[in-house]
Amino acid sequence: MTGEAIAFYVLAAITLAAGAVVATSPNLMHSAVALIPALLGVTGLYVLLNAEFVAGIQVLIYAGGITVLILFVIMLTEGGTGLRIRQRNEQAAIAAAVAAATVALLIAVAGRTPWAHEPGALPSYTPGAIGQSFLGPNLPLFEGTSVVLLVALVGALLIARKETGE
Amino acid sequence: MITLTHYLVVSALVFGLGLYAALSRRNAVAMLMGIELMLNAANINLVAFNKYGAPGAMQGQIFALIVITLAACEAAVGLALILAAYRRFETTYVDDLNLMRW
Amino acid sequence: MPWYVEVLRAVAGTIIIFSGVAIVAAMFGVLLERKVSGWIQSRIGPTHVGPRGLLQTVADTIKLLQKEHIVPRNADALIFASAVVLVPLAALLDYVVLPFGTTRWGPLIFRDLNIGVLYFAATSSLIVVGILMAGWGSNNKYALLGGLRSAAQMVSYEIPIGLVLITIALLAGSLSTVTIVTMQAHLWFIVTQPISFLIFLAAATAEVNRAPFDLVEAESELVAGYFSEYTGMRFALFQLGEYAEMFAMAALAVTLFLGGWRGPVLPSVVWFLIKLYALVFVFMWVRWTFPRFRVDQLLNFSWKVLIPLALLNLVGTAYVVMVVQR
Amino acid sequence: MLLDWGYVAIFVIVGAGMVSLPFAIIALLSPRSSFPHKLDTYESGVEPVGQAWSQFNVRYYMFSLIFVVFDVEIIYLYPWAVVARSLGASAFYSILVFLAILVLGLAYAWRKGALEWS
Repeated sequence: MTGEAIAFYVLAAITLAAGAVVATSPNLMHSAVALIPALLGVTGLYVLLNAEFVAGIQVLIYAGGITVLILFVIMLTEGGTGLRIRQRNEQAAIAAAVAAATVALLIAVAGRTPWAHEPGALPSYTPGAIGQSFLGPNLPLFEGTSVVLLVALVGALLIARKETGE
Repeated sequence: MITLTHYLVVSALVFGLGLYAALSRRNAVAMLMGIELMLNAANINLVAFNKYGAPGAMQGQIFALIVITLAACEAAVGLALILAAYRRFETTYVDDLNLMRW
Repeated sequence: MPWYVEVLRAVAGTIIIFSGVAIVAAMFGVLLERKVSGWIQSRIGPTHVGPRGLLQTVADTIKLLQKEHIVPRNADALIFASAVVLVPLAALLDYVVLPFGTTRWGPLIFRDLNIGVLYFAATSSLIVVGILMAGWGSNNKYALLGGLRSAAQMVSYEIPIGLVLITIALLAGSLSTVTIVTMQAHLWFIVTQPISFLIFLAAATAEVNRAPFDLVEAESELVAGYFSEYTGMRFALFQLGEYAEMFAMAALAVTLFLGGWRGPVLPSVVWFLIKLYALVFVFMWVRWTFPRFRVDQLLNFSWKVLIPLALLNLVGTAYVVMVVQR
Repeated sequence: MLLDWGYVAIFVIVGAGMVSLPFAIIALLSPRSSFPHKLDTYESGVEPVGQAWSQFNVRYYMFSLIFVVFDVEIIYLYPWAVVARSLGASAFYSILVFLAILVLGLAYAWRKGALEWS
């Protein structure tokens, strides 16, 4: 087994184990904290796929930003860990069945499709290539995201603001 | 040798976990965490396809960046909604938020 | 090289960096802090242990090792325990990309990652999560309030730091820290980017929760902030994380603005350490001179002063680099 | 390139071990007493009142919300910064538009008082 294979299996195991805690833990706070190793595991997979820039962004945005947001909201709303409250709804069994069926379908499709199995050579310096692309052919995408972010900011501020009228 | 299929299988499993969380959780924040897992699964696919499918172009990684951006927007707006709902109904459990039901 | 040699090199490098940071940053840093504060307040500081009090922190560490470690009854034991590993580890991860000097075989750095400064920003953003976990896990009002304040403060100051990093990356045309130092062969970036340097210093002070931005552990209001409930060695680990992060920020400032290891006559590592300690001294000087900000002043300072200033500076730099210099 | 990250992986593993090392030492050295109040939550020596896990002001959330949006904006500047030198004037104006939209967001938040600690 090569080092890459060992790293892959370890990272996949971390991601999946932490993901399972996120999905099933009755303690909301534990779910949110388990999100961090899950995201870091995915980061490791990106690195294995030579996407180191995306990996850096993943840690910066997901682990350092979105998780903080989620932790804040749990602290703001629950006032506890949610342990006293039932966390799963009546559809849990159906949900499990649906999720299992989806996974089976995806794996079956992935297994049967004849992929080109040869990994190609990525540009040696990914941030540079991404920058070239963003300011070249993907310029509308680049400007578009900033508009999307502006809209999201305005919307979120409007919603989260304390209504003073009531 | 790790092939594309390995990554796709992991991604499918992460997606399944996320889907299960999104469907079975009562708490809106926990559902949101499930959605984040699903988005991550999609991202693994995008980056893996970039390496194995079209290594010359960077489209896969760029798409992953866009997905991360949208995930951040979704979290910001979604959590703001949850907070607003909490302020009004004092609960974040989606089946208690049943004002629209008749 | 065969793989086991690489593994051995990595393990050895890690051990050297960890013990180096623990001794140079945490132990000597704490002592220096006490000496400097004593000097500023016209006291003499610790004198009893060892020659001129040099062994004071060693004695403190031995004392802390003998303390019982207590997990409060109401705490969330799992989160409580993992936070104490996450914070120092995240702080120490910064050191992977910091170049300490240069040798005949190339720069003295653990690994020159090509996303260098982005990696630094990413790992230090993990500290916020660790602090929130510590605050929540303790189930203590002071700790939780300290953790929340700290998180709000640290995230606010991450933005100006990010903007400064981008400005420097723009000048150097690279994210790699070694390349950034190489680009300063003729002119240190502090000369061309004095505003960036000041923004970085201010934001770094806030990012590591030091006075005048130390609301997080305002002793008079919040006891010790997010680590109120941590005892003995766990407390020491948080201190290690804090000092490691402070030294990492100072080292990054040296790398970005002060030409890294460059300097005449003396060996490169010595130059690096001189610059590093000069900046650390500035941090300490500021801490013992200025009074504490109020929380609203603190956040205003970041969002209404530093960020607009950093943005303007970035646009100006971009104009010079992309339009004038072409 | 993977070699670089292999080093980082070893740094994390060995580092986590070294950070946990003190715990092994305290397990051997530290005293244990069974005084019950020792495990109480610290509240300046008074009996703790209620749980700490209660609700907090929404303003903490507001700041982290603005932070996440800006953080995401910033990540797009990293790839630009790396290649800026080779791009030239037209790319400068496209980045100017990008930054202008960012400033618009900041101005909106400022105007709406989302940057006030009230």
